[in-house]
Amino acid sequence: MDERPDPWAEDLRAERGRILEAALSAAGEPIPAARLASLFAPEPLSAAELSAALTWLMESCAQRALELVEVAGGWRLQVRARYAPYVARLQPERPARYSRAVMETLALIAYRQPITRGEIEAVRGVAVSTGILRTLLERGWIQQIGHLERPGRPALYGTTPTFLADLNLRALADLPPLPEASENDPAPMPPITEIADETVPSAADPAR
Amino acid sequence: MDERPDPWAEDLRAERGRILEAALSAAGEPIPAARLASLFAPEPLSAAELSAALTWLMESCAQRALELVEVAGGWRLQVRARYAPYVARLQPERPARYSRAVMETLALIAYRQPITRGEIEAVRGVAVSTGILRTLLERGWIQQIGHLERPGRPALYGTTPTFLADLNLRALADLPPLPEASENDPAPMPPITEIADETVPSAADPAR
Amino acid sequence: MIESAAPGTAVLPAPLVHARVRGELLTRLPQDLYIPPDALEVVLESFEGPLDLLLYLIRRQNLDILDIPVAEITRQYMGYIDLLQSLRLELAAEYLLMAAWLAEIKSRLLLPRPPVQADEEAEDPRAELVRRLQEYARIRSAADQLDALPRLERDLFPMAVAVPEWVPERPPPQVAARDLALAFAALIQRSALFTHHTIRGEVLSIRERMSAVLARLDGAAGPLTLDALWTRQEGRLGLVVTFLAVLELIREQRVTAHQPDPAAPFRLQLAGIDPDG
Repeated sequence: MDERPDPWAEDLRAERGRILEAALSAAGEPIPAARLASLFAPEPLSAAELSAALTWLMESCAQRALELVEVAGGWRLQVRARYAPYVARLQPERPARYSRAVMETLALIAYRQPITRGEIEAVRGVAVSTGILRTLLERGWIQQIGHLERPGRPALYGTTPTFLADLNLRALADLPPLPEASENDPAPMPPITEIADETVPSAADPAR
Repeated sequence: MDERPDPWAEDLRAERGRILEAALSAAGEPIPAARLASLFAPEPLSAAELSAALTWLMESCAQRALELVEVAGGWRLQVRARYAPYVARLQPERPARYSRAVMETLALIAYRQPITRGEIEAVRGVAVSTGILRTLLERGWIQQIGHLERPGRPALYGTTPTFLADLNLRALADLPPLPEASENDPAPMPPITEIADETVPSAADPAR
Repeated sequence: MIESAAPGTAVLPAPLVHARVRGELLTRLPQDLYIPPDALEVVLESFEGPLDLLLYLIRRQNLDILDIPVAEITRQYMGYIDLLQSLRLELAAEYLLMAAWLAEIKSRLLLPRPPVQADEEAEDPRAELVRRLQEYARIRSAADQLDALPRLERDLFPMAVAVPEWVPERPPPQVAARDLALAFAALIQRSALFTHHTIRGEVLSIRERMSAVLARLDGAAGPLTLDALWTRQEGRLGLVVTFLAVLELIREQRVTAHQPDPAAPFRLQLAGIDPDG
């Protein structure tokens, strides 16, 4: 047989490829091969013709940011993984907000460090979930800075230099001063030596 | 100056074009040029660089079923009209068809905005049902753009950028010109012409 | 959609000053006005009101909007209205208003006209109707034009390609130092309600230094002396703060101090670590 490509057949293949491209571009989800073939009503494409058209489309994607892949539900045109970060940039999600629990925990660690989980719980009156601490640890804002020599050896938490940098502070001393003691707490500033007088309910210290 | 294309510059332009392609392919809606430029953080593209990258993308669409168009709200990558029927075949639902009442109301709002419901009714000679306005509001094609300082403070309606983008237009000035008053009447103008001229109030100028 | 009459066959306009029904036009009117009642309902639904109906009546006879044979059009219009009223009363109000208007125009055209001054334009009673019909006709065509424009989701389809491994770059929450102070203040207020535990403001530098010392000791290969925990640039205050912090830590049993021999400086390390290990 003649091996030269038939220009008419080549045009036909390209046009079919473009039709597949149009359908896959707008679909946004995988399309089964049978459905793609049936686009060419009234005469659906044969398996070989569909395959040839898909190959054309795949090749035409070579220099593009898109790729044609076969996934569970059929064929899908998708952005190459390499370009996904740019797409992500397009839709900056609204910055999340930390829950009150996270903010209070962070405030306690910032102002009262080093502090154990049990101490945080004693002040907040509720258990501190592991998720809260993990959130702050993963953010790089708090760190374990040792253990308390008590039964269970609870971890002590403090803030990190990252925390200071992210909050635009040079030192912890730059944190805003706490409000004056409220009427509930008319006691004057205690001398430093009283710090340790705090009741640290060791029983409340779950070993994390 | 050297006229030979710089291969490195050409690669850069193509890569930028692909980044735009990725973003526009996934967005499904027009993206303003400034937003496209800002994808290239931390150094956004200059206007000239963006234009070069968009041109690359436009050229790369030449052999494809897609086209890059500029509409109200920015740039959009879309299926060429020629291939739209194939996409429509994939869609299980027929697109909404709008009644003449809806289209006439839309035409009045498009060409005569800002316009009140009462003014629409005066031209059409019938009451404008709430359903008609709701249809257009929900499609995102019209919006309230204020109130007329008259008793009852009737709402003023205008079209939205979405309306223009959905009709492949960049600005109101791209709307087809309002048909001539006597388009169906090839007869020479009788003495009533002066009155006919009044039917073209300056408010009809869509170039606003 | 009502088919408009093909243009190009409009009658020649007659001088408008003739305030009479022109018989020659009447003879050319088609006689197919009667529509069976069941069909009427369907037909009426195609009309967008009295102007639309009038426009239809005018166009299907290739008449010029500018030269309406009011008497004949009114007669036809009334024919529709009669049928309309018998079927769909609630629709009738606007149609009736138009009927009254047409009747008024007709009667004014039939009245003898006062002689016209030479420099005065004769006002045609149809002028306002013509103006409104033209206005409506324009908007109708504009609506058709709009409908013919390519439209998203009907003729245009935007790209909506999937993005794999979609990892949204979610910016982490922003926290200002003030937020922390507020959170702490709120905590103080709240804690007063449920606990005997008292929270007080403290001198930060000591607490901060305690953290720093612990971190330092934690990272150190072995025990450290007090000298290693402060720098000269911090001055005496720095030394005092460091010293107080170490005392605090020792008291809280978070740090142990160990003196290998009486003259040697204290060696500090985290509590729980074997000093000899």
